[in-house]
Amino acid sequence: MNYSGILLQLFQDTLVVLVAPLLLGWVNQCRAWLQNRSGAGVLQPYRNLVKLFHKDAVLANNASPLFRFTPYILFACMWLAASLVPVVATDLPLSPAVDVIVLVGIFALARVFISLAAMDIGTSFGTLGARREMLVGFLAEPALLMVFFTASMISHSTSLSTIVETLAHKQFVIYPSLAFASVAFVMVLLAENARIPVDNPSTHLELTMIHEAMILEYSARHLALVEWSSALKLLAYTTIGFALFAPWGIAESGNWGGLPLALAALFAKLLAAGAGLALLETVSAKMRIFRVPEFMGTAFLLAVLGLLIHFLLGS
Amino acid sequence: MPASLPIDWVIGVIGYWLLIGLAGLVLQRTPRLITTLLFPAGALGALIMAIVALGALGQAPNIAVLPLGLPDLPFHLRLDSLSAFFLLLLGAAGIGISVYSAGYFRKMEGNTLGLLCFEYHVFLAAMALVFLADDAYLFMVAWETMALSSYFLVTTDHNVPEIRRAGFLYLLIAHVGAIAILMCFGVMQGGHGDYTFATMRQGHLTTFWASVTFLLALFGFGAKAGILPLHVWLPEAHPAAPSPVSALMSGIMLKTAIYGILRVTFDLLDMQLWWWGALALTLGLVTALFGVMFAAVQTDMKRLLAYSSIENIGIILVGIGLAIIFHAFHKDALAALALTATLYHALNHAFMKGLLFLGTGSVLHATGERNLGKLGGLIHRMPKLALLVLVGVLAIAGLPPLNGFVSEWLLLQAFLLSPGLPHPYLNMLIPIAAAALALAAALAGYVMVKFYGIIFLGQPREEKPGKQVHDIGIMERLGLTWLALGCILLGIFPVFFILHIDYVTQMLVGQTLGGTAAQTGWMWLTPIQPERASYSPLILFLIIIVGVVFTMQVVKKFYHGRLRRGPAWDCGFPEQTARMQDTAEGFGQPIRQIFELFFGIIREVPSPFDKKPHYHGETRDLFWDWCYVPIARFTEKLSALIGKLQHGRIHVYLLYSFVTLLALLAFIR
Amino acid sequence: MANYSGQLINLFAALLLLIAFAMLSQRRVLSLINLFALQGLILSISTAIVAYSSNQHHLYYSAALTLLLKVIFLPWILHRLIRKLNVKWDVETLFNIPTTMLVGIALVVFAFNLAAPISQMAGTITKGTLGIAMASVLLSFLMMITRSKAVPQVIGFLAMENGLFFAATSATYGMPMVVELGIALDVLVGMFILGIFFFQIRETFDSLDLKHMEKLKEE
Amino acid sequence: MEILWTLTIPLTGGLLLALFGGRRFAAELNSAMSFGTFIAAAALTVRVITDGPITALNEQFFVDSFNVFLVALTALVGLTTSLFSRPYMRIEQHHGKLSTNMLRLYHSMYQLFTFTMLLALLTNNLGIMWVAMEAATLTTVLLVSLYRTPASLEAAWKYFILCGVGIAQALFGTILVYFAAEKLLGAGGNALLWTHLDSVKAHLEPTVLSLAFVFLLVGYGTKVGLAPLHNWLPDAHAEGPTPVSAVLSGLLLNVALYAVVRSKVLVDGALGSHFAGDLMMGFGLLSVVMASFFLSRQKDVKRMFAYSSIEHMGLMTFAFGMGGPVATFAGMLHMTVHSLTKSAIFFAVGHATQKAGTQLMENIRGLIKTSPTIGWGLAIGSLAILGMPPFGVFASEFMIITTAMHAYPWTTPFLLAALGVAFAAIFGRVQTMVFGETVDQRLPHPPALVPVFVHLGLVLLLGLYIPPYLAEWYRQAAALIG
Repeated sequence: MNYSGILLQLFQDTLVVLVAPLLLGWVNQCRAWLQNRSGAGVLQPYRNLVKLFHKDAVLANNASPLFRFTPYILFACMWLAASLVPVVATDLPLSPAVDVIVLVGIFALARVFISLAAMDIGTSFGTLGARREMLVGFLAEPALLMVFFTASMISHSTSLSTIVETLAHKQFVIYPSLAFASVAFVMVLLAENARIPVDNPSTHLELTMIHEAMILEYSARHLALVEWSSALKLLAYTTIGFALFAPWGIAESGNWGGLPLALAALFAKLLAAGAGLALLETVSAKMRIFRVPEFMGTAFLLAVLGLLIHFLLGS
Repeated sequence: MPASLPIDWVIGVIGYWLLIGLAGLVLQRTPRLITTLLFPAGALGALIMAIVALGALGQAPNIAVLPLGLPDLPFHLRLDSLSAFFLLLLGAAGIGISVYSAGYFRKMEGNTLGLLCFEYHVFLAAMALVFLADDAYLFMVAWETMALSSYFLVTTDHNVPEIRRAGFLYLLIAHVGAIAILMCFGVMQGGHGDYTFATMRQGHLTTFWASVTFLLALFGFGAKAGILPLHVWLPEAHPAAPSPVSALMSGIMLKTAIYGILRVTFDLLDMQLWWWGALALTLGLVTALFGVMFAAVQTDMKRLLAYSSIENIGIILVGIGLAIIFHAFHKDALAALALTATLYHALNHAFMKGLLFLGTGSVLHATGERNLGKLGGLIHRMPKLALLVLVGVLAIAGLPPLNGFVSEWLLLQAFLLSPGLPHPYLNMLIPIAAAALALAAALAGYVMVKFYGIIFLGQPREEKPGKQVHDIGIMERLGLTWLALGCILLGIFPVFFILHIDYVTQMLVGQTLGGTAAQTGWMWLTPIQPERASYSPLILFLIIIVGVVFTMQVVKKFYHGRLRRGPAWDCGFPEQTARMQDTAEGFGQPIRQIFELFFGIIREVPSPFDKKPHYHGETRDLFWDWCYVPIARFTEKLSALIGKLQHGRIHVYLLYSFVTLLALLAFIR
Repeated sequence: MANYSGQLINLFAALLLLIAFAMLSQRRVLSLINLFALQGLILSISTAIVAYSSNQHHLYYSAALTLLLKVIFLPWILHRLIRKLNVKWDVETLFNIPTTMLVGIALVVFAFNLAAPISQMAGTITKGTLGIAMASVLLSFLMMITRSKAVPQVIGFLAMENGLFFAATSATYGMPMVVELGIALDVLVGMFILGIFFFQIRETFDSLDLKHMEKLKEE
Repeated sequence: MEILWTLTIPLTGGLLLALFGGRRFAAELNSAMSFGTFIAAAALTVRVITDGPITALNEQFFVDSFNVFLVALTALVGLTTSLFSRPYMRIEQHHGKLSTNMLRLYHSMYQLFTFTMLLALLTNNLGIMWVAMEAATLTTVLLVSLYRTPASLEAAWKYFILCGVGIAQALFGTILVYFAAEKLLGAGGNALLWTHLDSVKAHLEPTVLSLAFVFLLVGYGTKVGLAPLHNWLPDAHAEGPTPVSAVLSGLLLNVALYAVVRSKVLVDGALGSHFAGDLMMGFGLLSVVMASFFLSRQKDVKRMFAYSSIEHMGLMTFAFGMGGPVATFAGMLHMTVHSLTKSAIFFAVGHATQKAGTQLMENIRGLIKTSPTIGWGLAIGSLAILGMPPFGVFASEFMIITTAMHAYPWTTPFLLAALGVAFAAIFGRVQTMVFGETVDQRLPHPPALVPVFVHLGLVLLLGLYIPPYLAEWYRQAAALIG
């Protein structure tokens, strides 16, 4: 427990919290450009948050404490998740506390809470959204776990830091299993972050919406926290993706020298990833809700295949 | 002073329970006394049991012989680490359940209550004896007494035909299983009627007979544990029983079967073959997936929990399977890991499922409804209950930082560390198994959201006029709190408990986990090495707390905090009634759709022109049609055939004797 | 004299078997009873001969007993019964007579080679008779199976008793006296009870046909 | 001396009751006589325990540890059944099913039946044993047809003819034994005395003995109720008065099995092979399986329990067939607990049928509601007879099954299936009779349920704790039987 480590941890925590909306903004901006609209600008999410924080909160009459409490838990979980991923540096003091399986667990925790909150008011849309969210979740979770397993089979470890170090700092090897895993991971990412083709964050069309249906009843600060945590979630997933499939440039524990490089690498990757995500969303169309299980099932299958291939070809 | 031996204490507690039971029969006139006195007294016994068992863990096995039983075979009792662990489970969970019962049975009338008190405590005592038995006869006696007492508990309300049917099914399957266990002991016995476990440990069997023994044990104990396809009694019997009884059965009694499997496989048999493990693993996975799938489509809250018990038993069996495989390949460290996960999950399940069943009991008491479709919004009426049940729900959904997650984490670690088994198929099987396990765990989350969301959240789906719903009483709250506390502590301080489980793994596979698990301090759970995998629930818990508090503070600081109440917005939908919420069927619909071919689905959908539209949907358990109905038909056919022999004509009867005589005479020539 | 007596016994044994066959083929109840009486007579005579030839005095008693019981008393009772119940009809058999005869012959063969090794070691002057005894037992068993009315069945039962008795005397110079008495007592009481039965059956079903008594069965 | 008392008391009782059997005090007299018999039997038992096997009346009677426990059991069950029959018969009379003469017949025959049972057990002479067995049939056959209903007549007729024919085969077997024995022991009485036969059994002629055993097995086996010779049994049990059913399946079957086992000992000695044992195992297994399948389609409660008796007799025969200390021990224990439990069940069933006014099970409902003692008696008794611990039946089944699994594994699947089916059959029906709602009238006389719970208490005791002297008995007997 050296001070530099703690400092680095704090630095990363603040970093992720601040950067998260930016990534969201960047993705939306890219989408706007791709659909040749001018777009609201990269900073729009921040403006939204500020606006929401200034509004009066309106709570449904029969909202229980659980409903009010949930946004904070959500925010805490996502923040924790994002700050535990080696975004800029590995071997942070907190990283041994949590390995990939726990990470999946944290996401599940957040999901369960938001779904419960959605059911709390007892509106038709809320329960509908909760059901769909859980549907997506119970298929996405094992797929994500399998992706992690593939990586940890390679690095004989479930702690992200070790994974990153083995993948980044050993000589470069091509793992075909990782290829499968990466595809699966992207699909999971799309589903979990309520992106097209699984969900559309920017409509309130009751036939299709999942995430939006759950948070319909939230307003003002609660809504702000929810939005923010979904931004954090997106960031967390993206950085996990980097850690697994593009771990280059992440700094060793506690050497500040590597930090600027790491930051540069991070932002570069984020730019690329955001653009890629936007591209994906633009070229693909929203699918029927009934098709979602098939989509997720494919992801799950791919992940398991990756694992099997790892066993077949050996590590 | 010999009485200081732990085993004497345990025997004392058993006797004490039996006395309480008899007292219950005596005090039938005064039900108040039974609830206010006897059940708390039983809880006290459970407490002593738990403490003694905790102390006995890791001590040298101590033995007692009672002058009862068969002439050549007095009752042998033995308290070793394995028994001690399960006795601890029994005691710890029993405390909460007994305290709760003290409140729950308040309104029952005298003679039924006295009888119930008797059966209840006999049930407890029988389970304790099962863990303690050291010879086949005592084991079987305790085993069947357990089945019998629980049968009478299940049929407490025997005027309902369904309940009678459930009890019959339960006892029948239990009895057939018991006969299988009997045979398994028959194989292992030393001959000349020597049925002590001691001789069985000495005895050496050929591979074939060892396998026969294992399969018989798996069948026999599986019938009690509810392993596929012997699970059918479970979703019938658990809802039928009064809720504390369901809690006992699901939380503790199912574990006696696990205990039996472990005892026979690792202690009595002197060899383990890898394919036993593979078999157990596959069975466990199928059971787990099947259980959770069916749980997701249930509309009766206690049935839902019963199916979830099937799932958890499946998970436990998976752990046992892994342990057998590893042990068969002499990877004892991994075997210890898998076994620890198994035992830990057993302990967790006792707490979580006890908590949830008791919770449903309170809901039942308050609303008189078991059907999810008629519940809802109880979080406003019974906030305390809602909070306590929420803990159980999160725990059984396998979410960090609660206890359900710890055991699943350990189990997944065991899977991850498994490669390099000298058997290619196994290496293929194991990742798939891991995937299936992950799927089951994730589905458990779905199920639990359904369970909690539909019972406690939203608006009441059916208002019962004049039915005043009130929150739980003090005794109920105490019992539930104890169990909830258990869930939290087990979740946050796993290392402490694992250090105790080590004695068991040491005894069964000669390896421990704690040594490595606690290597970097009691806060960190590291199965093998810190850089391979580590998990610190406490820190996680603290961070989340800190995160929440910090966020709240910040928000409070920078935010004006104005708050208005209003009607729900719901996309500006004009008017909305409670009937518009998702029903239990609705919530289960996606699962029904995805796994359609596993369910026997019967639906009657009203036509648009119905005056009184009526929807009826039900999902049947296909195993009825696959195994049980055919067996029943076959038996009927056969008995019809044999019945023809009793023909009624005396000449035919004479002919039988005549032919028999001639046949025998011809036979001896 | 001894050898003559031996031959005589064998002769009577043969007669016994012959009567057994006759009963098997007989249709009329009255003549069945007479045959039964005849059988008893032959039995007692042969017993007497055995007693004489191997001066076993208690055999005289049992001969006398047989004479009393099976030649005089039982037939008398039977006669009275059928007069009271006036059942003089023909006994229709379940299988037709020739088949029964064939089966009977097969039985005799079977019984003989079953008894062959044993009769070698028989210490008595009446070697071959054990087989005959067994054969007559089996034949009366067959008769009980084939008769559809109550009275003939009982007669078959008594005939079986005769066969057994013959086996006892011929193979072993008779059982101990006390046993003989006991058996006789049983037969007597049994006959009484049967008599009671006939009347009860008669008044309940107003017929002695056994096809009325096929109600108790698994349906 | 005690032997004489044990025999004379029931005999005189029979004669007395033949005179006064119709009077009002007849039932009490009956019980008193049975009580006297029980006392005498108890004294005899004590005597035998203290100074070993005894013979009496120049060896005509012989008591060893094998038959003495059966004597005690017979006397005990005889006593309790007489106690039960007192109110039962009163109620029957009250229902107008019985005339005074019938009652007289019943009482005197009851005593004579006890006498024949005890004679068959106590005598040392195989011939007398045969006579007693036949006499047992004769005494009970009129009891079976006591009600004079067509069904009861039919049952009695079948009982008489089948058992008579069977027993005739047994006589042939006895003659063959005598035939084989007289060469060694000389003509005259001694050649049929069990003690003498037992001493020379090694030298008996094997071929004759094996032939004899076939006849004896078929003969006495018919009375034991071994499939496929069992057909008289369910009819007789179902149609006779319930006390008679109780003693039939509680005592008669035991005594018949006793006869079979005695002859098995001789044959084993002569052949020195497992021939007899194999035959008995075969019959036993067949009976168990067939009975259990018959069980699953019964409508009449007494008939059902009659089949269950067949099943259990099969189990005992199987056990004795297996031989060896454990199995034989188990067989005898099973004899004891079965007759206790089964008679208790018949007591409960008797009153239950009187309450419901029918023997059809679908018309008997909710006994626990209306008369808890009868209901619980029936429920516990059935669970005990189904081999549920902690009752004694389980103890013996435990030993039988484990031994079978050890020695003859191939038999156990049949046992498993049979026991499972039997459990489903009996328990499923008993449950509906005991539980649930009902509308029933009370009985005109208070039922006597003390016997029921005395028996069940004993059975429970035997399941948890077998007194050492009893165990010692069984062990000696097992040693005798081998």
